[in-house]
Amino acid sequence: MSAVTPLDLLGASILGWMALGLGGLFAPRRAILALIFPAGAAAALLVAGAALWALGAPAETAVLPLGLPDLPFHLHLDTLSAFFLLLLGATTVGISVFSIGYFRDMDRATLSLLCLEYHFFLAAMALVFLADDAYLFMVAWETMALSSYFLVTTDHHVPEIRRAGFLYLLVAHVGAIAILMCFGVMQGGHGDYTFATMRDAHLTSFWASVTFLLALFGFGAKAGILPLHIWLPEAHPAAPSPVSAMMSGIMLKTAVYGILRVTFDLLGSQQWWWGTVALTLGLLTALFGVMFAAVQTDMKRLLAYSSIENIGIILVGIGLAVTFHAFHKDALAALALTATLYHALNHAFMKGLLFLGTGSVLHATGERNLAKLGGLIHRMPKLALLVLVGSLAIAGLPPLNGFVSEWLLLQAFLLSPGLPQSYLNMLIPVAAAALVLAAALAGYVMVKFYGIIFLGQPRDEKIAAAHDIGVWERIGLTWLALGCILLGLFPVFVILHIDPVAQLLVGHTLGSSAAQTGWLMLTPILPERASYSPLVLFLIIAVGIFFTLFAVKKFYHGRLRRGPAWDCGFPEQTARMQDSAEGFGQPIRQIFELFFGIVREVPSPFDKKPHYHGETRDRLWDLVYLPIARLTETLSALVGRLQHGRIHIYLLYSFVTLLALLAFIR
Amino acid sequence: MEILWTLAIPLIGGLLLALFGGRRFAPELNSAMSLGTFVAAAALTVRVITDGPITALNEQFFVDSFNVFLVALTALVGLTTSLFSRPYMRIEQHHGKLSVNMLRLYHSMYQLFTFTMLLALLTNNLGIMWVAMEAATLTTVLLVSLYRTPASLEAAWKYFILCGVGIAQALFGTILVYFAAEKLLGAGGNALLWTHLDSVKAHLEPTVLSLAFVFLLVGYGTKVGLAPLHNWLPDAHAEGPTPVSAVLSGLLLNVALYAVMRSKVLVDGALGSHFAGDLMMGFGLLSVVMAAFFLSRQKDVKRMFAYSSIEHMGLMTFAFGMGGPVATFAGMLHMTVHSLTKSAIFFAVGHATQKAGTQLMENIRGLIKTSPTIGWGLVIGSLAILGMPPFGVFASEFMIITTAMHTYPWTTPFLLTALGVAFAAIFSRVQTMVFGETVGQRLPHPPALVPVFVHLGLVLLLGLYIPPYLAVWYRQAAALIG
Amino acid sequence: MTISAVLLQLFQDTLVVLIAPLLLGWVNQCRAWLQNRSGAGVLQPYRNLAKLFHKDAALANNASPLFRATPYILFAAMWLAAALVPVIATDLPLSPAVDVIALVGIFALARVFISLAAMDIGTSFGTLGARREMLVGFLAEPALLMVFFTASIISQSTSLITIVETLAHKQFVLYPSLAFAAVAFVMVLLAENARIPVDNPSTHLELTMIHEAMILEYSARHLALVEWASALKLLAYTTIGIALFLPWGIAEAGDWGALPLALVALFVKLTAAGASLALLETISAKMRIFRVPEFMGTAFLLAVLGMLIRFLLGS
Amino acid sequence: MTNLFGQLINLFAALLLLIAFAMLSQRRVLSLINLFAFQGLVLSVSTAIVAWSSSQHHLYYSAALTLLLKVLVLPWILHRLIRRLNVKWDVETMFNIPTTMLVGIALVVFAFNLAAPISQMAGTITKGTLGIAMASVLLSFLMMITRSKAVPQVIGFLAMENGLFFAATSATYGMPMVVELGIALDVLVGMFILGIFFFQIRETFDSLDLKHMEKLKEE
Repeated sequence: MSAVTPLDLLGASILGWMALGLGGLFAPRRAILALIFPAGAAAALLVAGAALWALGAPAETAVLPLGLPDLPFHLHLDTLSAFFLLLLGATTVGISVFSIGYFRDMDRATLSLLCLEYHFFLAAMALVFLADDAYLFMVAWETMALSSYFLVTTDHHVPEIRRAGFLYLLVAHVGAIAILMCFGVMQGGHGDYTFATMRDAHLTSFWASVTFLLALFGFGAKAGILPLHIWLPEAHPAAPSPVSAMMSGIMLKTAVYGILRVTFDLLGSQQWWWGTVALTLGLLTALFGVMFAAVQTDMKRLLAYSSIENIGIILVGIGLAVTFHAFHKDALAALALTATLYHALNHAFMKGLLFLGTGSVLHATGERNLAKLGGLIHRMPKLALLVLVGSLAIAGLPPLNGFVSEWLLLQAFLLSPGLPQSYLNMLIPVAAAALVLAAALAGYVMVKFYGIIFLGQPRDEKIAAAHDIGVWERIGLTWLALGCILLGLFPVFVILHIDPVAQLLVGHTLGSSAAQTGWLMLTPILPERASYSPLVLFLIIAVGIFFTLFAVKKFYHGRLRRGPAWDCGFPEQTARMQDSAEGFGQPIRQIFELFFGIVREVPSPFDKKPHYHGETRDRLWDLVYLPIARLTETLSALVGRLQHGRIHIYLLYSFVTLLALLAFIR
Repeated sequence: MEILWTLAIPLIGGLLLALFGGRRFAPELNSAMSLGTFVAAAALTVRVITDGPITALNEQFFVDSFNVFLVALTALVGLTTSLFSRPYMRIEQHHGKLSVNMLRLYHSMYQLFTFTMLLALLTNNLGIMWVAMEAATLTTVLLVSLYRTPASLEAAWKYFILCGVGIAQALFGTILVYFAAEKLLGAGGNALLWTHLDSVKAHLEPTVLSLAFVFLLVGYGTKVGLAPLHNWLPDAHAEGPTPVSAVLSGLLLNVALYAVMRSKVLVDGALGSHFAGDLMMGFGLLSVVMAAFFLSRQKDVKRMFAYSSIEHMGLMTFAFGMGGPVATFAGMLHMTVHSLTKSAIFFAVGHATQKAGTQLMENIRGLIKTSPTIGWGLVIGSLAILGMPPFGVFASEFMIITTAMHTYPWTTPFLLTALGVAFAAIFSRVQTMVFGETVGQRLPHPPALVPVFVHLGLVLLLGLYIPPYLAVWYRQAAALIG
Repeated sequence: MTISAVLLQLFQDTLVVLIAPLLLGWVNQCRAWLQNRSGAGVLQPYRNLAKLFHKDAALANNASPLFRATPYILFAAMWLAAALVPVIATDLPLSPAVDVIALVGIFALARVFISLAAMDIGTSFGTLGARREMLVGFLAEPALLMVFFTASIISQSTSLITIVETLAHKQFVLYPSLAFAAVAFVMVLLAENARIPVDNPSTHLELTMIHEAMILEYSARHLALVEWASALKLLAYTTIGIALFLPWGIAEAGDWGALPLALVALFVKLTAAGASLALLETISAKMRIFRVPEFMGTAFLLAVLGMLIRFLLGS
Repeated sequence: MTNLFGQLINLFAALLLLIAFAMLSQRRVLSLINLFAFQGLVLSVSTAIVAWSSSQHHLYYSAALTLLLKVLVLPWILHRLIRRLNVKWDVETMFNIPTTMLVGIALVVFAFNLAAPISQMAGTITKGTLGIAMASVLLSFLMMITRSKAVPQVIGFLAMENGLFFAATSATYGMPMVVELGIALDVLVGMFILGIFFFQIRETFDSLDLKHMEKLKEE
């Protein structure tokens, strides 16, 4: 029995977070900024460290003296939890440090509430990963939802934000009930809700499938899987940027964790068609997300849709893993699973970085609308550089991290042939194609995102006043950017750390084969089948660049003139004539027209005040949600009729009820 | 002995306040009396938990862990409500809604109402229980019609007639039970004593008992507010003074459900089938679903929370109907947390409506801005009642839903729909009330929010940690009512 | 990895850099001939580069560092791409670092950078070009990957070396799936290298131009690097095509005797490829920009079809 | 001897049912009240007979109580009320009388064969009366539904009380005394409260017509 275990450290930092949050209620403004958020970041660092340690260590469990009488809170720290805790901690460090600078000019009342909710949010997410019984899991889960709801509605005097918050909490709650039911199926019936007993419970294939689908629905609601995604593009932009970063980067992953936990850990065995369902849903989600991201004109909405896309990709990975595991191709399952987890980790860093970046832009310019931004690379060069890293990473370009996970996933696809199901073999190449399409579109989106915000000329006067980020923001962003780069350059190490998780879930690992030719070269199965070495690639390019630079410097006189850009002989070029965000999305809108509900009002040539308005609406809203709302309306109208106001009618109800019951027992 | 005190103090209080109820110190006297009641009840509780069930006055009174827990709850909520009603009623008087006589009536009836409920809980005699329930109806009728407005009169009238008729059915049921029992226990008093009935329940005539249960269920069910017998409930809650709404929701419904449970025990014993349970599950489910859809049309805040009470009573009935240790435990936990939460909500709502000068929700805005305590009280209370962890309501709903999912899966889609709809309905409205820009004037007296946060604190505690003795207590009770 | 392999790698690196403009020149020359023009001669691209390298660079006022860095990145990336395709011999020590997927990634990287650079100045032309380039790109990229996948499913590998070895040195099999892939690949090649019918390298007509619109603001050395990079890109694509579809004659690992033959073979193939490319360009007409998605979509579908056929027929 | 009593009680039971029907069909408030008083009388007499026949002495008290309360006090209160409120108008019903009667007959049949199995096991000499009691309860329920004014509704309520009481005495030789007292008290208090109510309703709506009290509803 060693003196201190990872679980102790984790528990300590979770308690620390809660204490900090409560402290925020009483601390003065300066103290919140100067002490509490840094301390929170430190705790996050501790979490990351402990999780890293736990990835190597054997699983631990603990029982708290809290909870229901038969059911004290059970904690369980296995490698799966550890991996996601690592994700949580590592990302949070950057975000918390960033927040120190970001919230600097917020008034005390708001700030202290925000501090409370922020740290409880963190603690709740950590507990979600640690929970080992249904009750604690649900408590943590809903606390997470609740605190994030309050974070989203931080400036609640804006009606849209209130609406967004409500939508979010509603979807979250319905999802939570579904999760609850899924646990209800798995519990033995003797009121024992620990995960341990759920693992032992043997379900018939029907009930197992019900459980899986309930889990997919419940967690999908949190993850933003089609068609439960509607809250996401509303809520994420509404929140303050660090919060958006946490929700997109970390909270969505809790749903991934939940699906993995239920599918692989709690339900011992899978059925192959579950995988197909997940795969299809994932692809639809990914394509949908990236398509809508391409046509957004609000930078945070754009990022939110891109989150939907990435969740879709992750779900695809899960689907593959399930399929393979169901067919007992554990090596392939391990590959797909590793790709999935890797992508989850990457997305946490990339999306965190980007959302924080947009936060800084918002802070500096007060503008979220892409149509007003532009040219910030001159005003905010440091930010521009850091965000560039994030954009390239999320566009899935080598040698950064986004590419590695997509590469692994594609490998999993390519190695799939030879599944017993023939039409699965048909489906999978098409799926691969769709996935690649999504990834390529992500590139389009990111060029739009970065180009419109940072490049070109400012589209609005007030942008000129923008100031670059302060030191805290820079540290936070740099942390995340470094994460993106390192995760991209040293995949073998990452995979070696993911291995214990794969071992736990599918009983097979990648590391042995992945590292067989040394840490430099990533070879998932065999060197001659596939190999990729981002570091080498990076070095070659670097060498190439420097060589070229050197050569040019050597042989070239290096004279340089500055002048105005070429105006094509048209003298009065203004910044307004640049391509707008909407214009940039136009080709996509045209190609995938039938997926968008497009509303446009175009001015006639004779308008005195020509005004153009265009928006692309989410078809699913009209196709799914409005009908549900209307149905509820009509039903409640019908029910409302019963409350008729006439006492005779009421008496008649009682009378009829009585007679009916009497007749019934007769 | 404690029993006598528990009953005597509110009775005396009622008589005293009938005399001095209009004086300036009357609210304090009222609170003092409730405090006395609470102390006596606490003593009684301690004794029962330590010594087990007791009977008194040659078995006319009987206390086991099931009803003592309701006694304690009743006394507690009675106390906090009286504390809340001090400033509330003063403000009402200040707004000129109440005359001195009305105030006197209010205070006296408040105590008598407490008395009748405690009597209904403590008595061992099903007949007396019926009498007490009827008396509780009468007292609350006066309380509901306190303001003498057309609306309140109409509400009170409906309340009186519907519950009177319902209760009459319950009496018929009681007669039938007696009719079945006297063959075994002989005519005279004993045949209605629950302890004796319980001892011979296995031999009671099944057909009679099933008939009796129908009448009892319809009778007491009317007071529980089970759909479609619930129609009096929203009116009474919305039109009466807020403290009364609080005790109606928090206590009266529980007591009625208690009566149903007592009869269920007998019937189960006699029939040995799940007949009673099935009926209760049916009614419960119907109430939950109907209430949810009613909820999404509400404009009046108190009315809305009244419907939410219907929903939750339905949930409890459903849980008790399912039976089994977990579900019954959950049902009783839900009784506790619902009373606490709902009364807390009504406290907050009371002051909110006084601030806004209306009960219409679209005219209540930005509470968090004007008075953060009321606002947060309302938000947290609503989230708790909507079954958000880490509050106790979630704990019970957790057990209910999981058990239902395992035992009666077909019911869960209804529950899912109902809970979802109810959430959307309530939360969307609460959100607009507490957030956003503000309206509303200052209150002439400082609002009493200690009760709110005491209740919510307890509910939070029950969500995270149920003290062992409480658990033991619940389990004993659950074992008693199967 | 042996010293000989390292030498071979260095040799290929230098070779590609040097012959890239030559291929471009050859294609242009063929086009000139096909259009009954005498043409500027195959060495014209070298002259252009030299000229550009002597000019003074003119830079727009609000050009950012990104704008100036891009040509170098572009050049390095394309150079890497061209250098890693095993087109002479299959034991390139650096080739395992980049498999086909990574290769596509590198092309994407270059594309993103040039588009960003194009948007940097903030003229309407630049952004327009960038948009069109990305439009072409996001459709071409999957198509290219599908082509590669078809090949790599045949060879059970995504590493270029293994693919080439399988296709070149296993016993000869006819792969109908590869035929589809080949057609798709050619279409992608045309699109990606800004050739007719997708783009026209030899006009500056704003209605149609894509690549030229992006590099409108570049001058002198930057422009030279960009042009050179696109020449390298063309070479890279051509060699990839060769490696995939006519791999015969590529020397096996360690087989030094085969090298000269391989070199000759390479030059023959390149010549043929360049000529046929020119032919293709001449006989087809530039299409409207909005038709491009259909064109690329066709390529994409063909590639997927090839893959499906591979699964279906196992051939 | 006993079966004579039995016949007597059955006779009274039949009388009770008859009165219930009469009330159901009665249009005038005054005569409703008289019918109610008469019903109380029948009730107390039958109770007395049961007491005599089965020498259950406490039943005498309840008979006396019934006499006092239901024959004297309540009718007296009601009379005073309607005089003070001068509401001697005819009672228009929701449905026309014949329909109501038909429904009533159906109810009686229903109640009878509901009570049939139970009456078999009734140990008292008064088997069969349980069905009648139940029938009269249901009938007064029906009456409450069909009457559109406040006062008749209350009378229906009291009549229901009577039916219950009859069930108690006939089927079970009466409830324990304490319970009966409690019930009587409740009825009395209830009646008072109702009396107060009538005046309040009257002064608020200046009518006792229930159609003024249909404001509270879901629109």
